[in-house]
Amino acid sequence: MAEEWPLYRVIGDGANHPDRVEAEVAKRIYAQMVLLRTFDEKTITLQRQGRVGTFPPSIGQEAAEIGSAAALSKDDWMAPSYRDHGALFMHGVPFHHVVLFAMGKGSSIDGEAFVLPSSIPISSHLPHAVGLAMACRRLGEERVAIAYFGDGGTSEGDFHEALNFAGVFKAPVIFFCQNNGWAISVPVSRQTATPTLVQKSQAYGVHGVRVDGNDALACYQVVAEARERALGDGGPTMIEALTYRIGPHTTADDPTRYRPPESLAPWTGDNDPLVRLAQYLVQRGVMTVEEPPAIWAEARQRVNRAVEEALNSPPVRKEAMFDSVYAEVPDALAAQMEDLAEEEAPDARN
Amino acid sequence: MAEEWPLYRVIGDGANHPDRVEAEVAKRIYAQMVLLRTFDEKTITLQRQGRVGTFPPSIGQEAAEIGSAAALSKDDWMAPSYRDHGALFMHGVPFHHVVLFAMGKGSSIDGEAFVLPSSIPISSHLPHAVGLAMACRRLGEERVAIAYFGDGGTSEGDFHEALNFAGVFKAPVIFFCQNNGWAISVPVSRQTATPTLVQKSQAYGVHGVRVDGNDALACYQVVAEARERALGDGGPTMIEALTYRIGPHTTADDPTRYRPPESLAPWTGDNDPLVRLAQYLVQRGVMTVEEPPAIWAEARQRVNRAVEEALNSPPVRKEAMFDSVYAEVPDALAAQMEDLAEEEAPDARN
Amino acid sequence: MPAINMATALNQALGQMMNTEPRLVILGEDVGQNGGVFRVTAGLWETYGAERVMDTPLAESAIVGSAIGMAIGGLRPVAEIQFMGFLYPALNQIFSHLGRLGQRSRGKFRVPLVVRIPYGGGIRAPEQHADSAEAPLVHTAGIKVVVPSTPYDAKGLLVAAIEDPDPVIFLEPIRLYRLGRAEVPADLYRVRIGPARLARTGSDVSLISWGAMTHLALQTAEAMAGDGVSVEVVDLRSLKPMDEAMIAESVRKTGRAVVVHEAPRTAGLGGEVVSVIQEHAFWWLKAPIRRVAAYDVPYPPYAWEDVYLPTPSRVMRAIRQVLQD
Amino acid sequence: MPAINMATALNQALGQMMNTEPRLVILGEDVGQNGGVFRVTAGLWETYGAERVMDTPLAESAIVGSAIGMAIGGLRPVAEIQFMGFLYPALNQIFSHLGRLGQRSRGKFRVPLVVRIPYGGGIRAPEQHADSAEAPLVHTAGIKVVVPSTPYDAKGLLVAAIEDPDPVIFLEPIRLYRLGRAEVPADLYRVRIGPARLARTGSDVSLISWGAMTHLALQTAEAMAGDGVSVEVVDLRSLKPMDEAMIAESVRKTGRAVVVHEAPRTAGLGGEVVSVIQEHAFWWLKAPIRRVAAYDVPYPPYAWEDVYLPTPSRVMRAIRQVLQD
Ligand SMILES: Cc1ncc(C[n+]2csc(CCOP(=O)(O)OP(=O)(O)O)c2C)c(N)n1
Ligand SMILES: Cc1ncc(C[n+]2csc(CCOP(=O)(O)OP(=O)(O)O)c2C)c(N)n1
Ligand SMILES: [Mg+2]
Ligand SMILES: [Mg+2]
Repeated sequence: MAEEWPLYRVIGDGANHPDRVEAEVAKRIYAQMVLLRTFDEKTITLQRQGRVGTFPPSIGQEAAEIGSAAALSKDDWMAPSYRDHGALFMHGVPFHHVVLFAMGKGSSIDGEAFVLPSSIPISSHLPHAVGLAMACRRLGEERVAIAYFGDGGTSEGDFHEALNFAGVFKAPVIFFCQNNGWAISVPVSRQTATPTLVQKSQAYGVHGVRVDGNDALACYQVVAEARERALGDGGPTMIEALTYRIGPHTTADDPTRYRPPESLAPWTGDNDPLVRLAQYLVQRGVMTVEEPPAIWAEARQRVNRAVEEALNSPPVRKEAMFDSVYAEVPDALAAQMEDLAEEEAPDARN
Repeated sequence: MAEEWPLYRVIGDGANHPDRVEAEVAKRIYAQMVLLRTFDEKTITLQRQGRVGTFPPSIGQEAAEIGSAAALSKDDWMAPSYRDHGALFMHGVPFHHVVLFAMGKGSSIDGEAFVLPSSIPISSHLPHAVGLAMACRRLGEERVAIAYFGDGGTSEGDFHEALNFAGVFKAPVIFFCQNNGWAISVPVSRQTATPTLVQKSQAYGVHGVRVDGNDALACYQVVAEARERALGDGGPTMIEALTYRIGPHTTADDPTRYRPPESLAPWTGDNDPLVRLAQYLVQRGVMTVEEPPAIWAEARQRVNRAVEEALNSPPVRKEAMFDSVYAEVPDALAAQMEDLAEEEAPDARN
Repeated sequence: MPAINMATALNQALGQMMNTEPRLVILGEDVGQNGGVFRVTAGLWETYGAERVMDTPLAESAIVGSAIGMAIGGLRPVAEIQFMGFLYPALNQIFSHLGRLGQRSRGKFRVPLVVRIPYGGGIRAPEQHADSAEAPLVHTAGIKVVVPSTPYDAKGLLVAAIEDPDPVIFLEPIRLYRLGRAEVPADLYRVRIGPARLARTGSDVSLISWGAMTHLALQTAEAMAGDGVSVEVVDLRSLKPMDEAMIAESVRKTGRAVVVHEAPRTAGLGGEVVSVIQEHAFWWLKAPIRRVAAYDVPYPPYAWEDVYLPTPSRVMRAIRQVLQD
Repeated sequence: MPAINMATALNQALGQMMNTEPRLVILGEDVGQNGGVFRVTAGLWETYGAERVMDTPLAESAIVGSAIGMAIGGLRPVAEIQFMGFLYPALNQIFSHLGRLGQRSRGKFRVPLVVRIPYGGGIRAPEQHADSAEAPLVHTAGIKVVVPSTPYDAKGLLVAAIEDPDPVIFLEPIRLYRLGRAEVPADLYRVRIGPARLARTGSDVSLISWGAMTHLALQTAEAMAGDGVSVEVVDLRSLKPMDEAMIAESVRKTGRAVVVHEAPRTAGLGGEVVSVIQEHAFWWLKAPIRRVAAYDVPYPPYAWEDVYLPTPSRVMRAIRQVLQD
């Protein structure tokens, strides 16, 4: 079955699809991948210092995160999971809001971006993406919706119901599954008895594509193609991006309990998605060997600036948790706000 | 895709599998199918007379119901849906309890049979069957579990989660899906975008079989084979039995609202599962043309007797609704039983 | 004004709103050509087509979940769940998302979704077709929950629910769909979500109820009037937000209260009503408040239904008790 | 007796029961090699193997649903749901089946299943990892619901839950897993499901709570003792069945009561407790009962957690209020 689903590849030895990514776009993807890696590493440090809460890094998954999101139009709807910080800022969420979110100060979706608040319950946002896509079509808008989720997410009932709905209604939606090998401590081989995840698309009459998730340009291209399919009324696409979670599930997780460090080898070094893309871009002649260090330095600066901005942001107003629960505050809730106001406690902690 | 899943057939023109059903068994299957048809018709009448509540007949599906259940061992676990009265009594539930159940007087599972109470929420019993099967294996028992459900049932999240679990744990379980063309008013073509239901098995590494659901002997054989597979540690099987709901969804349903009477043509007359089996058995020489009338008469007698017994059964004891909610009645519940006892209302109505 | 039953009133509300609000779409199981198992969407598919009246696959989580997406994406979806007991597969969408998206998006997104649910028992339905799970819904922050008990309120509340910028769970007492007719304006009108309805004035005891139990309450009140007991009946109508002021006012007047609901007693919504009374009318109370509810056992097969649900005699006993206390 | 924390006490109960009860199996997400995200099943996979300590696919409905099947099939399953908020996809199994199968099978089948669920807030967890949804569970007929607040009760109640012939939802306050140690017998023992625990005796007011709020209650009681206020603390411990007798007895003594819980106030379990007091101790009440609960908004991101959940100052204010009333 796995043979029926060859990995879509653009860069490196096994390339089986021509590179159709413009040089400018490819470079932007690389820079954003560097930014994401830098952000993750910085946030892990902040977490260790107790300045942000539990954090799920996406180290190792930058190609999938950024490559895929880069192929979207700014108008497309995105329904991300908790790990998709890269996709968030790639899709227009102001960078420092992503940091604020990691600090427990609120939603990940400020700004103008068409991004839902990151979904915490696994796969429960997939039906939202289907509904958004159906709304776009009904309203005659030239937009698609994309949902991000993991390998573990394919086991939930909502995955099934969402893909089946998408198939039946031919919704212009993209299901982007990052198969990073693990759902916390459970390897994908114990998540499902099938050799691939993408083959599940066949249960729904949904187009399926399996892509090298560490090949940023391939990730870009499969999403671009899925968008066109969706906009051309060709229906939904499920993409399985094969990648690897290099780091812990979250900063609260200790992966040495369940996997040997050797398991990282095939996914790091020359196979690190950042290294792969950099080498390829240099080889293709769109980037010089001098550029990456500058890009890294710039990323560090941006991250530090954003972190500083976030750390210096004022404490949250305690009443803000009541804001926008309803369009209009009902009486009983207003009484509770008064009760809160009586609290002598200072504003909520950071 | 449909071509990849040819219909397993034993009787009639398109037969593609040899008949391996013993003559005695085949005759018993026929007699029970007649009993089921007779029961359904009688119960519809009783419903019209206001003597039983809403009733879901399985007219047209007798081959699938009875053929499949006939292949089980009495020790196997059965998790039926609301429509599977035939499978119930075939698996050992005393016939008159099935009638009592239709009369709203209680559970469908009295007697010694290894049958769960019929599941009402669609597909929610599929995980139970998986767990039962896992328990059998863990306890070293030579038993399998079977779950009955419909085409609509394949859209629920629980279908997905159950089949995925079964695949991962290689549970000795059989998923028997009666594709009767309709989920109330929704045709299977709007239930899913796939041409078959059985192909969904591929999403789970579960063995899949598509059977002519109006061929009782084929239904028998595919279940017998699935049992052997399960007991031989070959894992779960999903069976799609292609049949048709000749009657209304329930006695509360009016199918003329959503389907033309002509749609019945391919499934009735010579294609009626009872007619098909009778003709074949006569042709095979295991039944004479004189036998069917006697079998029908005997069925009518049994049904009338059971109905009489059920109608004459005493009214339910009102306290019985408290029975066996817990192994031991908690204090607060005991107080409520006393409150009920104070009620001057007569015992609950029939 | 023509006299119509509740099912027709709801059908009218939907049809008229479909007509005036082009963003309105309906989705659910059998809501299209079949017009819904209770015929509440009858005729809409014929008029507005399958693009706006969508028969969905049999999957409640996706019905509510996709409708959340549609609502955020600019539509005005009205989702139907076929029976209250079949909302349970969708509870993750309700508990995890429906009421949280406003706060979680800091007001950037609102979810103007209506989920219609036939609700409650009393019609000899098959097992698990008669649940009353309002309490868990009312416990859920960020949503609204309403339940009409008259054709007039049914139409007016449904229009208000569809126009509400926030998610509304709309419970429809199955027993009342076709129980009697009442005059209902032919035009569109709104019944505000929040205020309760004083269904009957009285001075000796306050009966507080909602849905089909309001009929039981009124029936009991009528019966007891003959015995010289004056019963006031408050029909909550909006369960969340709840009209605490009217509840308090009524009990301050009567000094005695009985709450009636169809759901099992323990941790049912009756406890909330008791607490509200306690907090706002304690000093006026002349006797402990009583709850009349279904027993704390699973909803039994219908042969038991009449004694499982509150009966007139249990409500009367409770009233006599609070009068004697 | 060694002093251990609640997580260790639970781990001990599971290990010792695995040892004595061969039909016991454990299933859930990450319960195997990883030992559970809170390490409550640590070491069991190593000792008892993957056949008895089963890492499952990420699917809560199938976890609870298959465990129901296992329980009927003769095993003694203990299922773990990773966080309370992730029980929601399994609520259909709980509401539709778990508590109904005894009655629906007329006692032919019992479902001796334990569902363990880390529960509640207070540890700066990510969004939606801190819910307290006990009320809907307690509303469900046919199941039991317990929540320990000490290591001793944790071990004893878990053993009792595993041995119980009926389904038990076992809530584990996340905040208490590692909050302090207490002496716990090394051997197996049981704490009966049902009776509450008188956590502190007092005479002026009864504080009724469960889970992590019991610590808040005790802390507040201690602080107010300095002001000469004598606070009695009842730790419910078993939410269903609930120890109505002890609640009544305490309030009959003190004449005043405050209920504290982490879940949102409206339709929370506080209403049930208020009703129980009302029904059994009305004539002893000197003031309205007060509820201190989370506000009726979705559980906010953790920057707000400290003011969202009941604080010592809110509990004190409520106590002062009932004393003044
Ligand atoms: C419904 C639900 N169940 C459990 C969890 C706890 N949980 C958080 S992440 C995770 C593993 C997810 O794995 P996967 O889908 O592969 O995504 P990844 O974390 O690898 O990106 C689990 C079990 C959850 N968030 N939601
Ligand atoms: C979870 C759930 N949703 C909705 C229903 C209402 N309902 C009862 S039967 C049915 C259609 C089922 O169709 P199918 O699965 O094909 O089985 P069939 O009735 O054809 O045997 C529906 C929607 C239900 N029982 N459970
Ligand atoms: Mg993963
Ligand atoms: Mg069907």
